[in-house]
Amino acid sequence: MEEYTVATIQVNLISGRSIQQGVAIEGGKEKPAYRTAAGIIELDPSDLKKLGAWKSTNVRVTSDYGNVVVKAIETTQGPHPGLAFIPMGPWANTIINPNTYSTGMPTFKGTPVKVDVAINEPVLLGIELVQKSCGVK
Amino acid sequence: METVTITMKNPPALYLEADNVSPDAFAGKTAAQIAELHVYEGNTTGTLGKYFDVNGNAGATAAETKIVVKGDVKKVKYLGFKMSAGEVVVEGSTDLYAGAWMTGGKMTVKGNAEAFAATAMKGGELVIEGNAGNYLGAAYRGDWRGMKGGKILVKGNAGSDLGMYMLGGEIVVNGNVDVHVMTHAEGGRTVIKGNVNSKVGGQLVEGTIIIFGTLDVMMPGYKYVDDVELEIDGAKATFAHFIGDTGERHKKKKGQVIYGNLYKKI
Amino acid sequence: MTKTVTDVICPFCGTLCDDLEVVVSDDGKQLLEVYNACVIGTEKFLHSQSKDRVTRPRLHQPDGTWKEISYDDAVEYTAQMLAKAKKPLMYGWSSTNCEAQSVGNEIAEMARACCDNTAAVCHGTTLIAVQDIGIPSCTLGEIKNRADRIIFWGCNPAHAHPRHMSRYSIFPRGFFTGKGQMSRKMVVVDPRVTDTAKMADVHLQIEQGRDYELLNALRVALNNEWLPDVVAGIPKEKIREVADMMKSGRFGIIFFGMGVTQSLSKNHNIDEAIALTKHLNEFTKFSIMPMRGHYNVTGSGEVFAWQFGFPYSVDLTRGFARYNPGDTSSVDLLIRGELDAMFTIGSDPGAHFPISAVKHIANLPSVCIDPHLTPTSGVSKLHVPVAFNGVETGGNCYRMDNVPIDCRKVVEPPEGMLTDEQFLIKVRDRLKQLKGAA
Amino acid sequence: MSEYVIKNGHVFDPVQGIKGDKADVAIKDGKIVTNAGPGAKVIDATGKTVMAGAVEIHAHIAGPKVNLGRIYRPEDKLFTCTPTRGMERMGGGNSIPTTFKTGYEYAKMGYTTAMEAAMPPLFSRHVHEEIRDTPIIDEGAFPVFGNNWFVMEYLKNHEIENTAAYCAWLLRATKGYAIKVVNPGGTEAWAWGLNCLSINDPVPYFDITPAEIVKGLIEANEYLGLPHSMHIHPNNLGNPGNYTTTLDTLKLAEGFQAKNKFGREQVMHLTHTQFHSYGGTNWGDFESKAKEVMDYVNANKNITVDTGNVTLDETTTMTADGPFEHHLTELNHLKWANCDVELETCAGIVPYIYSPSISVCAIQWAIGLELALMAKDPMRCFITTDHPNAGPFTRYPRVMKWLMSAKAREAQINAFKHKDKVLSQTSLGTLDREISLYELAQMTRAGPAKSLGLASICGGLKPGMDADIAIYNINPDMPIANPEDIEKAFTRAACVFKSGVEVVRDGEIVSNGHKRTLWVNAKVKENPQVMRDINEKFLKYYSVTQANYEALGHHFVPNPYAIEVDAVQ
Repeated sequence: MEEYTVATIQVNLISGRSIQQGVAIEGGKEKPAYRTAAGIIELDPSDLKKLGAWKSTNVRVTSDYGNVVVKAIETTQGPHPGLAFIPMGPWANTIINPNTYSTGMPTFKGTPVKVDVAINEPVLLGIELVQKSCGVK
Repeated sequence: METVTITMKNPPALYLEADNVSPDAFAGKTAAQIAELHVYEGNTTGTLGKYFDVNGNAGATAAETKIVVKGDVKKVKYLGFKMSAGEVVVEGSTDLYAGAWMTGGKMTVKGNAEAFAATAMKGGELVIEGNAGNYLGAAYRGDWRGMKGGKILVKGNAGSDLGMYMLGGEIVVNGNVDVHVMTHAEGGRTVIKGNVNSKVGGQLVEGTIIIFGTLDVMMPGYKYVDDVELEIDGAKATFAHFIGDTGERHKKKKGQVIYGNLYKKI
Repeated sequence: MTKTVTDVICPFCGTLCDDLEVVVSDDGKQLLEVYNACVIGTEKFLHSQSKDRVTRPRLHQPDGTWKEISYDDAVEYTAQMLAKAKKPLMYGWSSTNCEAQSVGNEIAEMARACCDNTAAVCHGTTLIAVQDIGIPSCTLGEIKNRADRIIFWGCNPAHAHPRHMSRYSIFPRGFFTGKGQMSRKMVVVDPRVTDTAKMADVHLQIEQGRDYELLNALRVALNNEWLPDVVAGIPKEKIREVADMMKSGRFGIIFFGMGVTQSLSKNHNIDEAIALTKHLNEFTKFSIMPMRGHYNVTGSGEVFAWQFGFPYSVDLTRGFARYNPGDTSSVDLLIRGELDAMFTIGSDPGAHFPISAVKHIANLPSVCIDPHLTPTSGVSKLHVPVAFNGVETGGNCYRMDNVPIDCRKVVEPPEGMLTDEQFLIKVRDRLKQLKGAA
Repeated sequence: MSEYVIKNGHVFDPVQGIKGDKADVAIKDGKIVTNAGPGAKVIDATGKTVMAGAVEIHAHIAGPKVNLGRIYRPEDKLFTCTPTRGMERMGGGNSIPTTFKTGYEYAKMGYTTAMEAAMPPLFSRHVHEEIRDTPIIDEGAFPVFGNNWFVMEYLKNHEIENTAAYCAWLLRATKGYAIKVVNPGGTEAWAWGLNCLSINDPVPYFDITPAEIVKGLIEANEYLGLPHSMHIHPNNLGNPGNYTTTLDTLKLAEGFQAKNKFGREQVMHLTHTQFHSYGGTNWGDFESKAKEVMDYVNANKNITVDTGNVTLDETTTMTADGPFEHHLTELNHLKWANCDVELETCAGIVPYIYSPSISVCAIQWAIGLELALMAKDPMRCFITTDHPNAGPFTRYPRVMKWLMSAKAREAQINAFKHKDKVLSQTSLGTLDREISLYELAQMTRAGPAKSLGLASICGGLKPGMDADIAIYNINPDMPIANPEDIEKAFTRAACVFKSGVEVVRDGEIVSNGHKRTLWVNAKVKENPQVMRDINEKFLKYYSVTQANYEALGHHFVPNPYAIEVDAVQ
């Protein structure tokens, strides 16, 4: 197995739509397919390298507002070094900046986050994640 | 000047709208009558007396009435709403719309004031000894007629969208300011003694912004002209003088284009 | 034997495609095939047929299980909750028809509630900008027939509005655009090299969060004024080139999305984009249009506006309508702890609000009306499944350009299921009794 | 349905020529009857004025641009919103009231029928949803035709029959009432940022002139024999010196005769004439040409007009005249909204403040009043504010005060900052005419009803007509001491009936009535070519399918009143 050093990287997080996320929410948010589509973080190859993570390893993404485990994948809409993308949904919304600047609109795009490899931690299902965060069974 | 002191005794479960807490609404009333004035918690209507102890009678007119607000009013909105004269002193922190639509008199908030303080202010004076929230001295949504006159002093920091659509008057912030200052303004002056984030003076038609601290990103619509010596509140200093927003429309006076002015301390 | 329903409207995104063909079983109970829709639209129609679908209201039990109850019990629970609440929020409305929205407004008026739609986390900041500076726009057919300059700013139709480019904006051959794509120049502004950006003549890979500066720089360029060497990561030469490209067209359009409405500056980004559009009308003809998300979020804004005067974030608690995002907007109301009940319909704040806001929903008496299982239903006390609007019931909807289109019913809902409107009418009538009694 | 008899009121009814004599008006089954039965409820109107319900011939009260106005002007609602009260839903807004407030305010002033003056066909569902939510008053809507691709292509070759067949199809598809023309050709030109400022400016690409469009639509209108005439907002609105364009436009009606079974006599209705009666070459030498325009109108029976009175308020301008609104925002720099509509039309919106301290606004105010005061035939000149363009319709009582009282006009003139300009640039100061109650009934009831082809249904108190009746606290036997009393009386009627239902009592809403949507169902003989053309345009150029365009189900028009027209001959 090839040597690699695990590091923490700092990136600027944005969230937004992807067609896979769109299909998954219509397919059912209780299904694993939703997690596969939106429980991910798209990173630039250079950032993946810095992180020292293989494609499709689980990572913990942490911001001032919370942290969440998602699967790190190589971006299909890059290059965008220093920028990370989590499709809109509960995973992104666990860590984005809720500040509305009194406009009603949270800051879904542009949250500084740090990413750590978390190979052994599970990515929760969408509904499961929200219920857990809210202390609801 | 008669003084009415209201003290929070039963804090609301939700938030309280106290737009009747103004010298204008109190004027000519006894403590008992003032206690009967309406306040609103969600969709329920109550009396001021249900939530506050009321002591002292008001003066005959707003100008002769001073209101002192004691106790925890962090969840009370609209204190000093539409006041035209007299005085309001809030001893702690308060919520949204402190002194909103005020046209005269003096309001002092010894703690912090949340967003929309002095919305569409026309005159008088608002002093916030703590921090101010977003949209301080800004216009109401959709209105191109923002702060027209009066003076606002913030001893702490202020939030974003300060002085949006400002037409006149002055805002002074001793601390730092977040993004967006005097957007769309067509007059008035803002002095920032501390630092300010980006987006300053965007779409500014006319007006003056003076910055003592740092400004992280200057709008591309601001063009350096020269260095000038300015005296602000007795303090002399040299400032880099910019004009803008050069992307925006501007009036002409005697063939001369009138730009907005931004001064940044060197 | 099967039959084909034509001119079907797709109830997914604001593109509101109205040319779908759906094959249904002869008894009209089963939906078999969907033609002309994008993958998302197709999935929406087909998922309505899933066997594991919840078809009766369910009460959330403390142990996490759900207790099935009748629609009448669900009506009673909902009406009682709204009757008792001092400051309920009735949120969502974007995935249901205008008829249901109208009944909802009657309920909100009686309950003196706050009402809001998904613009709150989508194009609400666009509405604020429109209120500050206006909006020169047009219908999508105008783009198809005339537009030769297409700018996608902070939006990614290839993913979010899959048929937009083929139906309206890039490929169609219109009356004055006979060469289709060949007669158009396409500019994309996005911090990522999106699948939309890959198709563009020019892609400005902007520094995230600096849209306001770049839009301002384009206006500075239009005025032939001095520019810094680089703005938002884009060299000034490129900025002047794009400004000239915009000016030189006969009919231009800026489409924008969440990239600007949800990034720092929010409403100001749109404000400056609209100012740029207005500015361009001094040189040529230019329009601007928000890429609205939910298929009927626009309709919700329209109904709110003609009935209450404001397009979203309306506060009726004082008995009359008030509006001021920051005070009356859902996310602020939740995070500030201003509410004592939550009513959700036709949307999923549990998935699309910041978690700090969702935690408040979980702590309130709450009802969630949604055909799907969602994070919102997962944290609500009562979940009321209903028929799929646009699939199992029709009703009016508004496209992203405000064009009204009457949705079609293509199949019957499962036995005994109510539509949004039917359920809301029962709640309204019960609430009337409760308020009358009070 | 209950019976009523309104006793001892002073009745003003141009339809029967009753000029204030004491008379009883009886109501049965929603209609006016000669005698009510013994059980009839008696309404004592002693010392009061009784008229038919008023008819609004031109206002922008429902549809996409009206609602965009609401959406983008929260400040128009600030501190104006009213709570639910008995029958009344919440309301709000000054210049662009919500639908509920719109219905209530009209009813409280004694208006019972109103026409939405510009319906973009593609948005007809929206217009009808708002009409449905506007209580009490009967409403119709005018689809716009003056920049429609079909119309321009047919009229380029003077194909009147095809134009008529298309108009009939569109009226049916949109549940429309009449043929409306706004800035003919100019709005299509605006799609390229251009305009047509005279009736002879060619329309880009379409190779036709505004004059040809106007004449052709007059012919198509009379070919069909529609209840209303071609209803026009001409080219060159709002510009100094535009009265020549207006006269050129009016002259296009020469030689045309009204052909219809509704008793309508005009072939052209010129709307908001105030905006089209300007002299001068710029805002400096801006002056009134009301006399020139009204001299022509007075001399030509085949024309009716409405005034478009400026009310000196902050308001919201909105029109299908897209290029004008762009021109306006360049002048006042206030927020501009615009929407170009594929193949059909456009709309623009800009807030505007008619300030008494600005001479141009004061002159505009005077011109509107001059027009009405110079009208020789009150049956052909109607009072409007082109709501909300020259002012909100809620100001009608104030306009009536100015028209009925020279004293009130003088007071306003003296209050202007530029009184001298008003006196030098207009002739208002020399006009001492005071509109009588009978003339007012002509200008706001019988006249507009006749012009709309509704003379047998509303606008009068003749037995057999709908029982739309307004009772006002005005005693014609008493001299009016204070002009303000006129405004007060017309602001809140003492009592209003709509189709025999008492909807207003002492100025308060007591019933939401059961409003109707008026539309015109014109039958023409099969026209395969036109249907082919329609089919082709939808396949190639529209962004919706023809089937979805034509779908306008019962839920949009729950209570329709179709006026049948047979042009199959």
